[in-house]
Amino acid sequence: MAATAVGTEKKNYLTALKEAIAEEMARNPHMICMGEDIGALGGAFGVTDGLIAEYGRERVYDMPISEATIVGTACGLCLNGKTVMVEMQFIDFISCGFDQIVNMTATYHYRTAGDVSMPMVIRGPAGAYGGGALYHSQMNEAWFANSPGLKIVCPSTVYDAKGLMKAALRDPNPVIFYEIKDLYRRREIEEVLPEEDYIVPLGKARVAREGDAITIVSYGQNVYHCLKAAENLESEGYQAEVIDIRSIVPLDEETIIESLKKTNRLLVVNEAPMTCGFAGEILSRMTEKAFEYLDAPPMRITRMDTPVPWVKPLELYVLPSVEKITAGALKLIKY
Amino acid sequence: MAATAVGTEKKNYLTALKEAIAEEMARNPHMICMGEDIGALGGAFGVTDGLIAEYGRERVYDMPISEATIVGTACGLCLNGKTVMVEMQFIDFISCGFDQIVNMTATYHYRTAGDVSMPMVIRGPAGAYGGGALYHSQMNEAWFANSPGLKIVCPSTVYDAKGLMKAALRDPNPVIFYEIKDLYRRREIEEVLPEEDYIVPLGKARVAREGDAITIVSYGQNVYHCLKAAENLESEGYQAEVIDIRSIVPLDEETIIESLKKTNRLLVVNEAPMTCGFAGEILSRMTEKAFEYLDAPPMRITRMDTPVPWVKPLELYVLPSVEKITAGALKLIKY
Amino acid sequence: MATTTTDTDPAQAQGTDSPVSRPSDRLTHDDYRELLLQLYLARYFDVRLIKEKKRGRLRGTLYSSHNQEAILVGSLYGLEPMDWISPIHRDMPAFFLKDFKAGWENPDRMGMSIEEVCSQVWGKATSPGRARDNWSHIGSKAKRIIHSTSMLAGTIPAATGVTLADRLNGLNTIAMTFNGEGSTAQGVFHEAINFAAVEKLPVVTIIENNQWAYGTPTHYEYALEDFARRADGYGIPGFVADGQDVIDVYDKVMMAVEHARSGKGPSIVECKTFRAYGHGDHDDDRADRYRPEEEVVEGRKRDPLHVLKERMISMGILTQEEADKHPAENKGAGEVTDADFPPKVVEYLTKGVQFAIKAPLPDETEGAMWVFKED
Amino acid sequence: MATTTTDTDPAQAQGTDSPVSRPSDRLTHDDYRELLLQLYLARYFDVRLIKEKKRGRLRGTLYSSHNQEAILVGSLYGLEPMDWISPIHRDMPAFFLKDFKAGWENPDRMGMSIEEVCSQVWGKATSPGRARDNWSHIGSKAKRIIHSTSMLAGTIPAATGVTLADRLNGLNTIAMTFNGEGSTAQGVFHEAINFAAVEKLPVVTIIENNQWAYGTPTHYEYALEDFARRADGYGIPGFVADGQDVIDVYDKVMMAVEHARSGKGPSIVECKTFRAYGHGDHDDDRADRYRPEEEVVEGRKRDPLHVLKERMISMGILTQEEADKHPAENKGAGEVTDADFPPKVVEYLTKGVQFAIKAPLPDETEGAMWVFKED
Ligand SMILES: Cc1ncc(C[n+]2csc(CCOP(=O)(O)OP(=O)(O)O)c2C)c(N)n1
Ligand SMILES: Cc1ncc(C[n+]2csc(CCOP(=O)(O)OP(=O)(O)O)c2C)c(N)n1
Ligand SMILES: [Mg+2]
Ligand SMILES: [Mg+2]
Repeated sequence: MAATAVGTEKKNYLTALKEAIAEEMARNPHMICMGEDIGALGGAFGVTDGLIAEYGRERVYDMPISEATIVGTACGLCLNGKTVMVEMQFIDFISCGFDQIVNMTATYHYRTAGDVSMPMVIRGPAGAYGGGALYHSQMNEAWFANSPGLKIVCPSTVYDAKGLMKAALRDPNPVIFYEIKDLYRRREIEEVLPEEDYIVPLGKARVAREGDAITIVSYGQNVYHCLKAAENLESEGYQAEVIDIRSIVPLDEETIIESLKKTNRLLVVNEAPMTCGFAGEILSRMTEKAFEYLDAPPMRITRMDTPVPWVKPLELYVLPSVEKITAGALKLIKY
Repeated sequence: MAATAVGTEKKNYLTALKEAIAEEMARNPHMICMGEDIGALGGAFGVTDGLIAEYGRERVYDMPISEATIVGTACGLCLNGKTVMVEMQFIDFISCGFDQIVNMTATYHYRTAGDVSMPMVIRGPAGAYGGGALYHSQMNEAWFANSPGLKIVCPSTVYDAKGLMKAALRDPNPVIFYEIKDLYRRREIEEVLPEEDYIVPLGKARVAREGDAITIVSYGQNVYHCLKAAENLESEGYQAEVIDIRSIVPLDEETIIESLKKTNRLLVVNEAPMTCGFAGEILSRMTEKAFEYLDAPPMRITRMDTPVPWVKPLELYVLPSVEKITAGALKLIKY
Repeated sequence: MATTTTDTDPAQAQGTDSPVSRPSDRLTHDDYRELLLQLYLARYFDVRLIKEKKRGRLRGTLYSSHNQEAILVGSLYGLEPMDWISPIHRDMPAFFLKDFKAGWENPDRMGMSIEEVCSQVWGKATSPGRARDNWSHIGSKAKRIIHSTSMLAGTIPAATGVTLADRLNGLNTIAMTFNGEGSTAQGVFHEAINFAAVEKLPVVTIIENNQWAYGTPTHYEYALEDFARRADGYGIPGFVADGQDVIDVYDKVMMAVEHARSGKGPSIVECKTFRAYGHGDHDDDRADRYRPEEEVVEGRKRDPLHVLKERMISMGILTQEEADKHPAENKGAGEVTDADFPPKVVEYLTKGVQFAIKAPLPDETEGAMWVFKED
Repeated sequence: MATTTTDTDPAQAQGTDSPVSRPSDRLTHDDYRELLLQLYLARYFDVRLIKEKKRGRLRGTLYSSHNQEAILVGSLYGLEPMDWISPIHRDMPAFFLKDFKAGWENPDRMGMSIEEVCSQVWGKATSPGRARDNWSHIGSKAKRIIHSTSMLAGTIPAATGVTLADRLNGLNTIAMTFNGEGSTAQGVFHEAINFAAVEKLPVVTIIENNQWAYGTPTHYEYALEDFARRADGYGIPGFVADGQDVIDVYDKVMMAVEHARSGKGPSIVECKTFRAYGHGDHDDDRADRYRPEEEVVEGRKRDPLHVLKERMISMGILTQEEADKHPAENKGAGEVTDADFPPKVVEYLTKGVQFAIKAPLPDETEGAMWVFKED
């Protein structure tokens, strides 16, 4: 049943993820999937649709609502030679398995001086803008970025969704994979995917739009806000370069630095809370490493330091928007 | 039994914390203490020594080894009018109560539009340099700084330990309180404390040393490394200003900006992992807000992005040191 | 040390040798009529929301309590006004049914008004939480309703905390938490029940065992015949109730409540029931992927409205004619109409809905407010 | 569905009506002698480390296993080489006692060598984890020993995982986790046991119930007479063993092991014992704050070495004279000397200690290595 890309049909972000997981299951007989309701239901969003029919409970586990033990069991499986895909029904629930991730799994390779590796991908629907409120909207990648031993990924395109998922599932390290649920079925971003097997390597950014007036760095859904803002800027006569980092850990610093060499202006956009978020990390690294190229104070546009409120106007108020990005970029350009 | 400061006797950091808690217990009949082994034992380090004798199990609870439920029960107590001091036996174990902190407690005031406040202090021994290895050395404040609704504090002096603890216990918001266990009984920092009741307000930094050549910002045990580095710098003819922020959230930005106006150089030192740590947050805020005063790229010296290894040479290798700070500061000064 | 039972004999359940008497023996005919009305209210609330949702007037997910109403109604009925409750996603009616006995319109009763609940559902500024979080994540400090997060079982520790505070203040209250059987797999469930058992805290844990946790059947959730047996592992009583029978629920819950109120500590009441629809309304069309149709037909056979009416008829409290006057029972949300409900019920709910529809949205700037309390 | 017992009668424990037979009936006189030697080894390891620590040659905290050795020795004795174990802070001897039967010096045995264990204690590069984490946070993929973190009960999920992988690979192994009774209050204990019960995973949970969790007595930890009853709440067997009697431990653990090995799933074995010293060596002088002296005297009365010797004498395996030759039993770490132990035991340990002392420290730059695996 492993889906074979037809090569002409446009596919959505969800399908890309689904295909990546299904193809890796077919490719790697030691790969196991675990999560809540991922069997007969196929997961809350259908990402694991069809796997149980193909592989049965030998390799696909509907788990009790026990995030800590789902991760911990996956850790034991990895210790004993398996590769595990763990689905968090929403990435928000990762907080319930937090200790098993940051203390048990992330450090295993370190603690054992390389004896034990943890080929585990913990993935789940993430991100705001959809009215999911406090507990179905989080981007909590900063917790994990501050916990050494974890790779972190967040694709914004259909191509990257598939390629990064495959790379993550082949990586010998634990990877936290943020899927932007608002993009799962977004029509405008559908793409024709290559028929052949491909990966998008972790740690390589993508230049989503070229320009010379300002470098706007982002990932996930915010990339589209940045691209729209870039159109606004274009209508004012400025070409913004938009970089989608794709990988949070490891970060492709070179691509950003190269861009700053020509634009001399940095704006980072991120829907996670500001304080200790990854936007700040990019700012810090660039002020440390590209200070000489900066002609204006680098700026970040993030969620305010608030939870994500439920009701639309409130939600949008605290999040980055095309307007806020456009205004911020203009301020920087005119600095 | 509430200790009354004698006014001439020098006290250590541990005693300051102990007195603060005891005095607040006496002052606030609605204050409860919860934690593992905090009763007859008086806690792993003795911070709650004597409380059970004075107040009994009505107000001092030896809890089962259930960090999530300790925090969650405290949350229920706060919801119902109590003030709660929660002891984590080591701050590292906070990961086991993570969800109850970031999702339940931190957001309670927000979710209820101000109806419910959470006067809770979660405190515990923290920090590296003592051979505690991966799980008895953490500074994990960045997780909480990225989780809106929590205040975060970390005193480095005996005076501040007492004053900040009292302020935290009177604050209507949840506060994560990092006690530097390596300072608990350090003789060199003992101080005579005021006899009268005092607090050190949250959100006010302390200038630990004045200077004009560079601003070195830090907190916790690293403050002493910075002060030693400042002595090294002095011997080379440079006066470093050392700022101990004391409060991580909220951060006193003004004091840092004021300092940068005269020094034009920023070095932030922090023993937590680099990526998404609070050192980067300070860097970001200052490049955003004080870019014009910066004559050199701001720099941070942090733990490498590794866990804290056990054996001394390894541990020191990954952590900030006087040597690294001195060298970094000189590089900035000479930039 | 624990007295546990899976039996319906309360004397045995309580481990006494008093003659068989049930808490429900003390219910008057008026109580029965009130219980029936409350079942209608809970049902009508659910079908009304299903309709409003279908008409596109609501956002968020609706987790239907259809077919499970007897659990909420029977559990809440014996509580005292000052008792605490903690409902979760499938328990929306609990917010207004709490302390309903005190008078539907009584502004002082210790439950939410229907206007408040509807305001929350519609996301309006008149919601007690100003609609900052969604649907069932509502609560009230004053009315003693604990605000949940999405993280299942996450309020059980808070329930231990509020009762501990009351005990310290000299109040003999209990806290009742509602939980799906699937949620009990969370670590914090264990931690909190264990601590409540140690401290003999008056926490009554209601398990709404509707046989499914989203798409996962109970045999993948736990390995027990009767979930109530989990209580044995904590040394506390575990009761099993017929979740379709409001009187049996009342009986078992009241045993748990009396156990708690008399200082003996926590207990678990498993109410066996069946989820009528999909997990949430988004799942209605997908639930047949994992749930055989026969099971659904079987599981919906004993409508709690029907079960109570039968009881009342056999007890002579209701005539068949009266019972047939408002035949809401055994009808799906799509079939049932307002005419199937007592007018009082329809009116009450309609008032709430209309209030909510007209109520203002919160101002966008509220999004940045109340992160911290300024002192 | 579960067969549980607090009784020492194995026939009843297994719910069969076979004639009373115990797993230990199959032990030979050589087995008994080996068990006695292993008890000596565990005891000597502990007192030797206590002494080395007092002499200031060790860093970190020593959590003495004194008086609790019968649990480790009896539990490990019946395991197969390919079985997994997960020891925690108080179980240091377990690392080398695993598969000890295969020959103390056998390099292929599926346990750690004494050189490896001592290297870990001394923090040397020759430790299997190159001393990156401390003391009991050691392990070996090859030897099938799970590496723990400090977070109590945190390896039980991993134990479910390794057995699941083995099952998928067609290996009939079990995993045995060791836990203090206090650790069981952690949520993850519940989650993992519950999942193991659902999946019938061969996970044997040994509870070393030494009556204290640091400064907290059991009545503040849980509300059960016998902790083993916690198993009832999961529908799995719970056994109670006399933790001072290596043979009773062996019997109960082997019932659990056989239950697991035959595909019936997990179980819990509570071994009742008493912590001889402070929680850790830093606590030795403070433990009298919370622990009455009488309790300590009482709790240390039945030294496992003594209990086994008595058994062996009564069975004619040991003479009184032989028993008195190495009188390590009933002596505190401060009183006992090398002469109280069989020379073989002292030699074995001494070799390990000397190896460790001479071994090199890891290079400081290793601190930054192995955060990620480069592929
Ligand atoms: C910690 C956590 N994990 C996962 C979820 C997602 N989730 C929401 S409801 C649900 C199923 C709940 O089943 P059950 O407890 O039986 O309640 P029911 O919906 O059947 O009433 C799941 C998995 C969640 N809300 N919280
Ligand atoms: C999650 C967690 N919380 C707290 C601690 C601190 N701690 C270490 S050992 C211990 C007591 C353990 O008691 P028990 O499980 O009975 O084992 P024992 O020490 O008695 O063998 C505590 C509280 C910890 N290691 N992990
Ligand atoms: Mg359910
Ligand atoms: Mg113990």
